[in-house]
Parts: sequence; C-alpha cells; structure tokens
Amino acid sequence: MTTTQAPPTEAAKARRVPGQPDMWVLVLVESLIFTSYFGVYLFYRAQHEAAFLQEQAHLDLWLGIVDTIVLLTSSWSVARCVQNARAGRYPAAVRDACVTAALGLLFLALKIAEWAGHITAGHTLTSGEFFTHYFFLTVIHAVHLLIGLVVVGIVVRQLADPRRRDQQVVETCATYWHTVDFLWVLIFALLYVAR
Amino acid sequence: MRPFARGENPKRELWLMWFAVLAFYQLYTVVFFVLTRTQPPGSPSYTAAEVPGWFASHHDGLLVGLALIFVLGGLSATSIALITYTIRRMSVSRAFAYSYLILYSVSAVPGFLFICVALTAGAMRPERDPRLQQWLYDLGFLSFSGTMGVFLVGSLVWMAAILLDRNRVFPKWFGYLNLCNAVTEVVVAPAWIFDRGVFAWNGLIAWWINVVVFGIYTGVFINLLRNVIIREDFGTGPLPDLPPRRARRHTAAAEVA
Amino acid sequence: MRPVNGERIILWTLPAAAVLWVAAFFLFPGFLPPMSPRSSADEVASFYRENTARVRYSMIVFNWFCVALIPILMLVVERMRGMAHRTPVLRYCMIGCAGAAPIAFLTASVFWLLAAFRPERAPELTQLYNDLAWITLTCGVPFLVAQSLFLAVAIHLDRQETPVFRTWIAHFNVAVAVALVPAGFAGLAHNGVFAWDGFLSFWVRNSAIALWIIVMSVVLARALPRDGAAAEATA
Amino acid sequence: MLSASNKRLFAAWIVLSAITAAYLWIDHSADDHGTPVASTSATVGAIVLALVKVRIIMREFMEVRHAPRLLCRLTDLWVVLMAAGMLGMYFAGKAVA
Repeated sequence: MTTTQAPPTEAAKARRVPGQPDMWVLVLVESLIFTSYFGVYLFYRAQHEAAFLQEQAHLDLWLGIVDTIVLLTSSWSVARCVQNARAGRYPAAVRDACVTAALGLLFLALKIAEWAGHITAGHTLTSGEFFTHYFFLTVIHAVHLLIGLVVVGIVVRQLADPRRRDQQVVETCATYWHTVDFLWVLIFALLYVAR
Repeated sequence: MRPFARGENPKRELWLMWFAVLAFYQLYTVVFFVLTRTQPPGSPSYTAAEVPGWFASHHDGLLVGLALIFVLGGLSATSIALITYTIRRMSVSRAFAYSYLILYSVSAVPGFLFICVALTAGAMRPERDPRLQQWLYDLGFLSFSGTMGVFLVGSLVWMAAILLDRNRVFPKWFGYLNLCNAVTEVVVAPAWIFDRGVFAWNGLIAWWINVVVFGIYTGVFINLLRNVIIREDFGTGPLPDLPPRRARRHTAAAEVA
Repeated sequence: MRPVNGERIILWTLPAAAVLWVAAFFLFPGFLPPMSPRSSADEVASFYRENTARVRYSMIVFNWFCVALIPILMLVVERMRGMAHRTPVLRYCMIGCAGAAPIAFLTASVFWLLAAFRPERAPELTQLYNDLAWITLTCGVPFLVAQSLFLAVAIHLDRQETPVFRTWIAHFNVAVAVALVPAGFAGLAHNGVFAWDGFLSFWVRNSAIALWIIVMSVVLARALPRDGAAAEATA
Repeated sequence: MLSASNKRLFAAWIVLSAITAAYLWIDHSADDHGTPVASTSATVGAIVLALVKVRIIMREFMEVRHAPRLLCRLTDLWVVLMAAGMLGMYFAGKAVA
C-alpha cells in the first residue's frame, strides 16, 4: 500500500491510475452489466412505446433532476475529498466525505419518498412493464448506493485516524462512489427522459 | 503439519481438489444444459395443462441426468474445501474461511438437491394430476434459481476476505468481481414474483445475464485457484508471484525426473 | 496435541442413536417390506390412513435423531487431523458433506410426517408427499457417496509408519460408495432391483449405510485409545 | 495548482448540472402540448447526453484525465460500447416492432 502524504508533482500525477487499478474491473464490469439491463429495457420499450409512455407520465421529471443534482454534488464533494486528502488537508477531506454521505442519504430519502408515492398511487413492481423496470433499476441502484455509503464510511474512518490514512484506499472508494453516480445519470436519462 | 515422505508432491491434495472442481463443473454443465435440458430453464408461464408435456419431452434426460447428480453431486464439496483453504491462507481471521465452508455446504441441499428430487418425482409419474406436476415444476426451478442468500452472503464473505488480505492470495480485482457476482444474486429475486417476461426465472435479466456473469466468475475463480496452488509455498506470509511459464515447465520436468 | 476429552462420550452416543434408528426403522410400517412405487394413489392414501400412528411416531424419532450422525462424522474429522496430510482440504470436504447428508434425511422425514399429518386429504396429494419422501431418502446419497470417497482418498494419502486408519478401511469405504451408487438411479425404475423398494436401492443401500456405521464405530473406538495414550505421553 | 484543479472540478459540476437541466428542454420539446409522445430523437438525445455526462464524470471526477493512456482509451471504449449496446437494443426493438 502506498501512502501519499505530500502533494505529488505534476509529472507523477500524469501517469497514475487513481486508487487501486483493480477497482476499475468493478467499474467496467458493473457498467457492462448495467448496460445489458438498459439494453433489455430499451428493447422492450421500443416495442411497446405507448404503454411505456402512459406509465412513464406518472414520473416527476423535476424529482429526477433534483435526484441527479444531489448525486452529482455528492460526487463533486468526494472528488474534492480526494484532492484535500492528497494535499494533506485531512479535516477538510473528512468534511467533504461527510457531505458526500449526507447527500447520499438525502438521495436515498428522496427515492424512498418517490417509491412510497408511486406505491400508494397503485404503481408497483407488478403493475406494468414500465414500472417493473423502474422499480428494478432504481432498487438495484439503491443497493449500490447502500454499498457506497459503507464505502464512504470507510473513507471517513481512514481519514479520521492518522495511523490509517491511506490515499490509495480513499481514491479507490471515491472511484466506487463516482460509479454509483454515473450509473444514476444513465438511469435518470432512460427512465425519466427517454420517449 | 507432519513431516513429509520424500518424493511426494506436497501439493497433491490441492491438485486433487482442483481437478475434482474442474470435473464437477463439467458434470454440472453437461447434466443441466445437455442431459436434462433444465438450463436454460423451462418456461414459468406454462399452464398446468402444458407442464406434463414438458415432463414428457424431458423424461429420460431428467431421470438419467438427475441420477448422475444424485450420485456425484457430493463433489461440490471439493470446490468449497479448496476455496476455504485459500481463505485460510490469507492474513484474515479463520472465521471468514469457516463461514464460507458452512454457507456453501448448507446451500447444496436447497441449491441443487431439491430440484433433483422435485423433477425426479415429476418425471417418475407422468400420469399425476397436472396441477401437482406444476407444483413440482415450480418447486424444482424456484429452489434451484431462487436460493439467493447463501450465494449473496458467500460472495460478500469471500470479497471481504480478499480485500482485507495482505498475503496476495487472490488479486484484488477478483474481490471486486465477487461484488459483481453478489449483486447479480439480488437481481434473481424478481424470479419469485414474475411468471413471464425478462424478470421471470428464464428471463433475459434474471437468467441469461446472470448466467453469463456467473459463468465468467466461475471460469475466473477456477483459473485463479490453479494459480494459487502453483504459488502456494505453505508459509504464512505473502504468496510468491506466479513463476514465468518457461520456468514452470522446467520445474515440472525436474519434478517428473 | 489437541484435547480429546469427551470423544468417548460422543462415540457412545452412536449405539444409542443406532438403537433409535433401528427402532424407527422397524416401527415405520412402510419399510418391511418397503412400500412399492407401483402403488396407486388410493393404495398409498389408505396405507397412511391405516398406519397413521406408526408413521408419525417412527418418523418423529427419525426426525429427532437423524442428525445424530454429525458428531460421529466430526470424530472422523478429528482423527483425520492425525493423518500425514499437508493441507486440511480433505477434512473440509468431510465437514461439507457432514452438514448436507443428514439434512437430506431430515427432509425425507418431514415429507413422511406431512403425508401422515392429514391422511384424509386427497389421495393424490398424499401420494405426492410419499413420492417426495422416498425419493429424498433413496436418491439423497450424493453426500454419503462423496464422504466415503473423501475418507478413502484421505486414508490412501496418509503415508506414515502408523497410519491413522488402515488401508483396508479405505477399500471398505470405496466399496460402500459403490454400494450406494445404484440408489441414485431409483428414479429410473418402478420395479426391479433399481426401484426404491428394489434389492439394490433399498436393501443394499441401507445395509451399506448400517455396515458403514458399525465398521466405522469399531474403527473409531480402536483409534481413540491410541490417541488418548499419545496425549498422555506428550503431556 | 490545487485551487486550479478545484476550479476545474467546480466547472465540471456546473457543466454536468447544466446538461441535467437541459433534459427539461428535451422533455418539453418532445411533448405534444403536455401529452407525452414517443420520440426517437428525444430518446437518442437523452442517451447521448447521459453518456457525455458519464465521460465527464470519468475524465474529471474519477481523474481518468491523469491516468495512463490505457485507462483513458479503455474508458472511452466503454462509453462507445455502452452507446452501442443501448442504441443497438433500442433500434433492434424498433425494428422488431
């Protein structure tokens, strides 16, 4: 494990994979798996456009946009956390990681509220093909987000304790969080905007 | 451990296990994909009237194939044992190793013994009431596909062990691949809810995508287990690197000589 | 040397469990002679209506004690520690099988108890439970076969001056595994030696299991004092 | 240097949020006076915009910009693969329908 305490020079930064290179296997494999889910959704959507549109009309685009901005902001925050940690500004880095976790929780709360709204309105996992995909994709994403909260917890634990500080682990965890973020960006576009 | 008689390969037990693992997965593939044709699974949307037809067209294959599993299914213990051993070799608590051992041993009964019993019972009495045949059909496929928790938690246990390990027993990326496999177990859950479409037990998402991920995962870990056996030095510290191919062949020749 | 205290007690639970198994075997009305897979649904249903009590009590006993085999298997695993093996993988194999095999017995007893719980239900349903029970018990041999084979391999690889188990025990275990194999094919036949009431699938299989228990308990009993003495010697 | 990279992150965030807001416009222009209608261009546009965002997240937030060229190429290849997978399945579905 390498511990980078001092800010690296421009030259050293130029050729470095952030975090464990191994993490990129997860990023790439998960993106492919999700792409296959998206492909299945689009394949059936293209065949039953009217039915999908009718159910899709019950989604609130504004809520989706707020969700997306919340998650993008959390991603921004964790990216700053990585930079602060790299520069040795640990209190700031811990604060950024906590902001990330808080925004993640806010996203989750918004999602739960949204699910509850749909379910009370009678739109459930089994009520129609669009809502099946909607619940499937949002829930599986939420599972990733929950794992992400554990991961951000690891970042906080690492940064708060001087003996544990390990830049590579922080960067690896940040990479995971960004993956959760960009998967949501795709899910948002496909569920809320696609026509 | 006891001192060893000279001239014997200290890794013979590990190699024995590895070849048994290889044999078991071949057998599994042949039985479920070729002989019984239960993979890809039969359709969950069959009505009670259609199920007896499925049993009739699969009759001989089911009985012979499942009988092979009844006889040789216990070989599954070898992959569990070998993986448990590799976790024990890591710099983590043995609790991880023993958790893995018990999780997967327990999963054997609902994971593949139930489908064998249910489909054998169905194939044995084709004249049974079609509604009961459908009941057996559901029991078979849902117990087989729908045993999720042990594989979910099992993959997570393995993942945690690999990521915490400092003995480099498995590459870290395989730890992350375990997470991908664990998440696909979550995706099987809708198979308990839908009897048609992409989320049903034979659906694109709940079956095809999962089987591809699981197939890759299995292929990868069988290969990695082989590398671990080659690298094993029976110490307690980090495992050495995989020797280059040429050197490996050389030592193998020397061992034979 | 690991402590061996209490192992003798575990060993002595075996005859007690064996007595209960034998009692359950004779109390269950469907074993002597074994019920036929050729019986019609009505025959099966009337069997359970007439023998409700004996099915229930025998299977309750079996349900209690079918897992009593696990401690004995763990004794075998403990003896395997003394073998000249480089790795514990074969012990892990035994532990894996020991967890799964008795659960198959347990499942079978549950199906029998269910069959006898409401004997007045539709005969077809009773027959279904009966089929499931017989198939689970008869065909559910994969872990028994595997465990005999693992033990045989373990003994074979135990190359030291005073091996834990003698070579003939390995051969015996292979023979037991072979004797259990036909039972796995019971689904293929309604009559003849392979059917679940047939010579191979019922008599040979159950005799093999009984013989394995008897022989292994004698072998274990012989193996125990030697270890106890060794423990004292090193202490 | 650090404040420069901080500014860069902020700029990335602004761009990503702006693209997100642009979805409102897609949504508006695709609908026929409030009633949603199927629109291939809206769907393709949404997917392409999302992939642009994915690439920005990878380049800026995940610091692929500074990573070895192999990872840059690999992530770009992946964006293309995802685009091909999604659009391919979408048009395949259209063709079937």
